[in-house]
Amino acid sequence: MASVKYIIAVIKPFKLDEVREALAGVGVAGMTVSEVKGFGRQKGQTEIYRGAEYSTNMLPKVKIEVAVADAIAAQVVEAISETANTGSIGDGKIFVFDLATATRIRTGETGEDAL
Amino acid sequence: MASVKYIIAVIKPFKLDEVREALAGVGVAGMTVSEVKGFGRQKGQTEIYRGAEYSTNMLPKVKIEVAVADAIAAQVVEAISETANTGSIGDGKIFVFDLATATRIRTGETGEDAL
Amino acid sequence: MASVKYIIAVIKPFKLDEVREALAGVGVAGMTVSEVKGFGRQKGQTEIYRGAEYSTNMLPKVKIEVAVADAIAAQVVEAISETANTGSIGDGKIFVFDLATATRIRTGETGEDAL
Amino acid sequence: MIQMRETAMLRLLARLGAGLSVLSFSAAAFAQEAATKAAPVPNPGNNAWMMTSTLLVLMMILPGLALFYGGLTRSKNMLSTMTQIGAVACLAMLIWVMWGYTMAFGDGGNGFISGFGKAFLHGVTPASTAATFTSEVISEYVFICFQMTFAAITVALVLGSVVERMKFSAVMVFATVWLTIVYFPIAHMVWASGGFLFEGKMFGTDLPAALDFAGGTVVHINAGVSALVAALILGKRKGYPSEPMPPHSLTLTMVGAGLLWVGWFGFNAGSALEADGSAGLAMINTFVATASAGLFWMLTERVMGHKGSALGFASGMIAGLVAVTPAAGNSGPFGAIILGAVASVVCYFAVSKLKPALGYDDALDAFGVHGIGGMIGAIGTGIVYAPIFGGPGDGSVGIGAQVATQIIAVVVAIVWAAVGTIIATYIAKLLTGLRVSPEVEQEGLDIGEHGERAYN
Amino acid sequence: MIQMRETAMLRLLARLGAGLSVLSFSAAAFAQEAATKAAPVPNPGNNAWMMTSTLLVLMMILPGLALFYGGLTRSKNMLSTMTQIGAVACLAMLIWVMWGYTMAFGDGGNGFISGFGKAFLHGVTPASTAATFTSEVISEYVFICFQMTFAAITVALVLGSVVERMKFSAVMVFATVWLTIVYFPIAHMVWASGGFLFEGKMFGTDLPAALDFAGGTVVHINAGVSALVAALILGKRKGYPSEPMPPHSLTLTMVGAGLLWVGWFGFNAGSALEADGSAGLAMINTFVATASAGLFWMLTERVMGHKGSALGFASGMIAGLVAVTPAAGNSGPFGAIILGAVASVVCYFAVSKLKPALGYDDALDAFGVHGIGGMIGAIGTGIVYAPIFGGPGDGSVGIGAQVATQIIAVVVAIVWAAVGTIIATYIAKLLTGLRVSPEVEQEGLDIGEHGERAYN
Amino acid sequence: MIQMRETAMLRLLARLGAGLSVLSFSAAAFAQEAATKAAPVPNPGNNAWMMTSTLLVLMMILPGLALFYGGLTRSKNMLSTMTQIGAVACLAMLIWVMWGYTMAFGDGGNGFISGFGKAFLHGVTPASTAATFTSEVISEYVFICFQMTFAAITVALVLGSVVERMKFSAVMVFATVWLTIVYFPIAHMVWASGGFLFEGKMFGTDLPAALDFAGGTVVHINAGVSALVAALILGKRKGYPSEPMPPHSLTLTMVGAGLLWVGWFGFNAGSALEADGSAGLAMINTFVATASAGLFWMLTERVMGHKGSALGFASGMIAGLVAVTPAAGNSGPFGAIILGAVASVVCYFAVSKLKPALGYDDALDAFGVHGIGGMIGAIGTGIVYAPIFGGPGDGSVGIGAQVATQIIAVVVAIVWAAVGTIIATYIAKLLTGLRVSPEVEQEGLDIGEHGERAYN
Ligand SMILES: Nc1ncnc2c1ncn2[C@@H]1O[C@H](COP(=O)(O)OP(=O)(O)O)[C@@H](O)[C@H]1O
Ligand SMILES: Nc1ncnc2c1ncn2[C@@H]1O[C@H](COP(=O)(O)OP(=O)(O)O)[C@@H](O)[C@H]1O
Ligand SMILES: Nc1ncnc2c1ncn2[C@@H]1O[C@H](COP(=O)(O)OP(=O)(O)O)[C@@H](O)[C@H]1O
Repeated sequence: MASVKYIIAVIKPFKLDEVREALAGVGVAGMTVSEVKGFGRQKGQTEIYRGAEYSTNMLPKVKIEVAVADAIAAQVVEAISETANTGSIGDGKIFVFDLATATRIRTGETGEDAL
Repeated sequence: MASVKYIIAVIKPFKLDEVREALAGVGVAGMTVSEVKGFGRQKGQTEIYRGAEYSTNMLPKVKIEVAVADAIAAQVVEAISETANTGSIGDGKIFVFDLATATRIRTGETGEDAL
Repeated sequence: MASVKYIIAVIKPFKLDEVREALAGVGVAGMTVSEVKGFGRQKGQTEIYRGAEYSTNMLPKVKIEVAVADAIAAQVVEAISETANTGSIGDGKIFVFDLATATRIRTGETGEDAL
Repeated sequence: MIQMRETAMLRLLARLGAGLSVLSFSAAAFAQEAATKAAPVPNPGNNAWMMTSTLLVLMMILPGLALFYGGLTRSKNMLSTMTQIGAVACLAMLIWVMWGYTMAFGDGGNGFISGFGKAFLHGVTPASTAATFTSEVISEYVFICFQMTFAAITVALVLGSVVERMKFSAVMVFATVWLTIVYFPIAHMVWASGGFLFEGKMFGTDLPAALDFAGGTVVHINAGVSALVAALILGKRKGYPSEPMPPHSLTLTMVGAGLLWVGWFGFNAGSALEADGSAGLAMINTFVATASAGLFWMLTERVMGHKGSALGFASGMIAGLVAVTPAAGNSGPFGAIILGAVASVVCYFAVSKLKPALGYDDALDAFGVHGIGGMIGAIGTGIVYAPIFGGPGDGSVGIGAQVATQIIAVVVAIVWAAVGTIIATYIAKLLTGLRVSPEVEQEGLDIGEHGERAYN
Repeated sequence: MIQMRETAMLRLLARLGAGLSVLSFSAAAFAQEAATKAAPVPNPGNNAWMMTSTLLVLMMILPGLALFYGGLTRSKNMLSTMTQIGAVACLAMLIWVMWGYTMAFGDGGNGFISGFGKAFLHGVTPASTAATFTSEVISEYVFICFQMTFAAITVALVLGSVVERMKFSAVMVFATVWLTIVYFPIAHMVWASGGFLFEGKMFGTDLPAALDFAGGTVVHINAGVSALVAALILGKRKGYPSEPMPPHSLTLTMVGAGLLWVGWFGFNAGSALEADGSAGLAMINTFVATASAGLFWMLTERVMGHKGSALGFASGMIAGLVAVTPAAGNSGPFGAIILGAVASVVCYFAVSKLKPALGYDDALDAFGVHGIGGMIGAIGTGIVYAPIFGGPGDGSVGIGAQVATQIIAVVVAIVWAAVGTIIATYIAKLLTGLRVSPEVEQEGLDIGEHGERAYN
Repeated sequence: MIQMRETAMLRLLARLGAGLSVLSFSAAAFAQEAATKAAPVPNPGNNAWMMTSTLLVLMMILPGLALFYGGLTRSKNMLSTMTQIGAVACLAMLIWVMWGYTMAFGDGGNGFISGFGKAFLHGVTPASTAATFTSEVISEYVFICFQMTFAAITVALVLGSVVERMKFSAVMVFATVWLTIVYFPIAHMVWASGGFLFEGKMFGTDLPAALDFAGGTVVHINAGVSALVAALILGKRKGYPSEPMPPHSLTLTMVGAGLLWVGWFGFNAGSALEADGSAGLAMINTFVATASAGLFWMLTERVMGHKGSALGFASGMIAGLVAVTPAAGNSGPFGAIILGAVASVVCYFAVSKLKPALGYDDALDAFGVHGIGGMIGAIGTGIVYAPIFGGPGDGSVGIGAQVATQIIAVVVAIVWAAVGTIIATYIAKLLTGLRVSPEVEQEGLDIGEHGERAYN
């Protein structure tokens, strides 16, 4: 079976739709998304409640997880970088993993066919 | 130390309890669960608010993360596939990773003993 | 490019701030955090609603994801184990993965420079 | 002279603790009077209080009950629960002005309904008035509105047992039939002059009239029993009881409980039909019975080895409110405190022991709290009413006789409600299928039936 | 003698269905009377009802409208929406006691404002009274409060179209100008004696006075049209309409809708200024028109091939409430039911078809529901008022003539509101920049403008 | 003749601005009258308004205060906060009818309590009445209910400083003792005839009586100071102030603030005990003082270089409501506006500067807002009452003298509340341990003390 890569990308929430379209563009059938809090160089807004000041560096981000065929992994990373890029701090990261196996629960298909 | 696999499964929310029992059945001590939104072949319900129609393909899913000994990894995947399978589109995926190391914070144990 | 490790740690929620400081201490620039539910040896409180008793073993946990340079991976695991450790059941786990590539969306930098 | 006779009789009825106005009667009286003197004018103070009371009851429905019930459901069914409650209430209001009011409080009729002379509010004008329990009157439109809200909330209460699985369309059909064959007749029997239980002397006995100040029987026993029967016909929710179904927001349930308490004074103190001392008595009873019941539920939880819970507190409050409803103007404050405590303890066991034991799925405990609490209240009223228990009764009626009457009223209500509900539910089933598909139940009725999510 | 003449005239005005008190007039009358007899004393019942009504309207604003509107916004703008509503309401109250009340209901003045004789409530004491539509009076302070809440909610309603992007500071400036040049004059024109539309005979015709029982024109058409104009000047929200912007909590919207309904009785039944039969009529109409409208919106959704929705139900309720506002005391219950149904169906198309077609971003449909619904109500009132439709009119005025008047009132309100809003909005733009930065809009106004998050 | 003397004296008391009824006195009067004439009958309008006011205050507690406070806590303590508030309120109601009412407003007694003659409401019937400030009366049951809600909300307010760490059982013990030794005596001193501060001439001076229209001293200073003392004894929340503890739902806090505002009119306008012009004055003051205070807090935030916040707006509203409470019927509208603004600014600094500086953990700022705001209001009332500031005073009492009295009342309240709270808190500590375990505090009191979660 052809091997598969697993890509985790952390992006700015409002970029999600764009990224999804971009991925569809490079033929990615599906993905899994979750809301996360991100901590990094980007500084958050300060909140004040009755004088108690919280300048959290934890910012709302969206985490995308997508498994893709080796063949298109590079393209996918490319596509995400381009669409999620605003040029300002906090755009996020893309991490790529090697996947041992991928399985589609419904059919039991594995590898690329599972995606 | 014997090596360990890390399994990520995305399933339909209402299947969680069944899957958990199945895993307990094959001797999995614990797991980590999170609510995610899934995007794939399965189409979501359309929502309409005062005529504004949103047919989101983002569906509520549950993500299970479980680290298991190599030895039983196959069984675990098997168990999940069987119990999470409804035969209808959207049942989800199972992804298996090789793990470099696993550590139990409380004891510092590593590898299988950490699970 | 120097290779990178990806660390997933599941800890008790109230330990998050401490852990974050500890990581900053070993020079970790950023991380991604999400709220998860954990299932394991630790038993949850029972809830009762009008006589219906639910003793969920699903406990609120926090999942930290952090990519770090190979060089400091061990230190990071160390730092997390120490700060997140309360000695009581449920302290959580640390999982370490090898990363194929890491990319900073804003700059396109890869590897260590992406972190 | 005529006026005097009327007043005297009204006083009598009042003393009998009769729940509500004797509109048809007074309307008749007007006729006679017309010749002799000008129609009486409502005191603005009484009209003001009755309008306020009417709005308090509306607030009990939306947002009150919608929040109390909605918070107890799973978030995927929140909007369905709120919308079903709101929509049946609206439907009830429309039906009320068409054929409900005349069936319950129209002129003429028999012991079970009062005819159709006032269908579509025939003959009612801003100048029309309804008699109270003294020689005072209030605007008939106000009385109609006040009673309208009672019909609306009662049918909404029934839904507590069937939410999370009953079709919206089925709810609408059910409500239409149920109001017509169950609610209007029972309201007439208990509250309208000529009513079977209002007049007393049931079945040729010389038992006194039933005491139901604000609707323990008409509203709560009626709704509770109907809820149980409907739930039995409808069947359990998928996954009940194995799968956990914790309330999605006890915060909202607590808010709802608070609003229900506030609104309930419209129910209870409003049922005096005047802003007088009797309303004041009903008010203080509605305070202390509820306070006592809320605390006693938590206490019972402690005694049973659990933690005192927020939901327990809220449930107790409602149980106390239900129990004090028939007793509001028919008890002293300390009788009310006892009544609330007893109802609270009994309802605790009903919902947390009896229900699991029998295994029916009364989703939000409409029967366990309103049905059971209503029965405790109805029968208890026969006791606390007595002067020796600090009640306002004059002792002319023995406790035994009064309790006998109360029991008869309870039984009549149970039987009538059960039979009527069976009919209404099966008609709904025939026309709509009654229950949503398993997929919809799985996904939630919000998205499945209404195409929306409560939270985004 | 004087008294009689006054009463007679007041009755006349009342019959003309004139919306509200004729304070200046009666104040004048007092002067005359002073010599001859002691000032009249308010009946506590009427004062009580008017105070209750005043509070009901306050409840409509905060929490009512804040929840209804807030639930429809995205969570990142929840606090901004609630705070803008609360703050403009507060501002309106302060302005009202300074120069608003005197401009709308002071003594003297012309057809468009009534002068500044009562600026800073000059001369008002706890003993001062305001006339009602009969020979009764209520405390002037109570009347001032009652009217104050109308001004406050009207300006808050306007915000419905501009939330999620308009600066807080801009809102405050806008409100100050808008109340002064739009609301106070229109309120005077329609409701105060001497008012252009209140007196009838507009433009030298001999048309009757405009019927606006509780503010269909003054409040809803006015707010709705202003909202549309302001939204057009302000521009669309970033991402509208491509990006999905589902309501963040329909639960809260439903709660808000419920509170709006309850509070609206203060609006409608309170506008009778007394706890009398006319208030009773306004009350029953406010029940049935709303019930009918709520159900008809869901029905329309079904007919259009969609699911009946919770938001549809809530939207219908509001549409019905808006439409019945001018008709509250000017219609029979069944006229009100029809009116509610018609308004509901028309508003459905306005928000779900017209708005997308024209492409403006009336974020929460302030125009689609209040503007359109208000027009249906204003014109429809001219019809349902007629006795042949069960209305309280005495038939002395032809339907045609009355409808003509209503249309004139609508047109005048539209033009006046549009022009005034353009002025107010551009002044706000000049002083504050009007709109938040794209970053703030992106991040949400809660954090960007208030430094807080609604949920943590 | 007797009647005349009574009325005259009552007028006098009223003019002195004395906060509340002189029940015992009038009760005494009845005795005398009994012989000569029939007992007076309440005007339904006044009864209606007082019942409405009573419910408004209940709404302030549940859901009002429960939401305002609950929204400010962390979600893990939401139910605990709401339940503690609800349960102490219920407890207070039961205690009130047992020994509270008689201690505060019974007949006889001395300057500090009025004896136990009315323990368990001995002798009260639906026909009993309580005198107002004129020759009118209201039903005694209604007066009892009205005052009952004051006791209930005051003890609930105290909890604002101790939530998120105090045991439920400790709260119940504390409330029982605190009401008995702190609230009832202070209420008697300030509001009941014979009361130490109600009669004036404290310490042999010939100072006037204290002005406290609706409870600035009895409710707010009392609750605020007690809250501070209790918080100091209890200690800080784990992690305070290092760990961030943002409000879990400012949405709910805003809703609570809105309901508190609406309900507060029951407090303030209700304290007129009649639906008269004085109630109207109290009403308008409660509108404008609050409006002014809400906006001024935001303004202060701006001036201090921050963003105007939603929580600031809500906090300002409450500060204004607190400050206008003693002044409601004792000030002109513009005096009230000033008072609200001043209180708002001072409270801003109290909560955002003073508290951090001193480092105590008054979790929800019960002291910072109610304590400080109450003092500003109490002393300020002595000023705005004067006719030269547009107040209703007749100028017979010098500002200096009145302010002196106000200060004495404040000091007495502070000392009494502090001492009583120390006693009550230590008794609670003795019997229950006072504070939850660190684990429970960590996990949250909802699950730890009540076995539930607010949100699932
Ligand atoms: N070392 C890391 N491991 C995992 N996630 C990270 C790491 N560093 C940053 N992130 C994620 O990427 C987001 C953006 O990073 P940040 O340093 O703020 O800006 P940039 O991506 O432009 O460098 C953070 O909010 C966090 O979610
Ligand atoms: N390429 C992918 N990478 C990561 N997750 C995916 C991917 N494709 C699908 N998923 C997840 O699996 C879920 C089910 O996939 P879907 O295509 O809808 O049905 P099926 O699993 O039957 O093929 C999706 O909702 C998504 O959460
Ligand atoms: N096999 C596993 N795979 C993934 N996560 C796990 C696994 N076992 C436990 N966890 C996570 O670690 C948390 C703590 O584990 P638990 O067994 O309760 O205590 P301890 O970490 O002390 O052994 C769990 O709540 C769960 O989130």
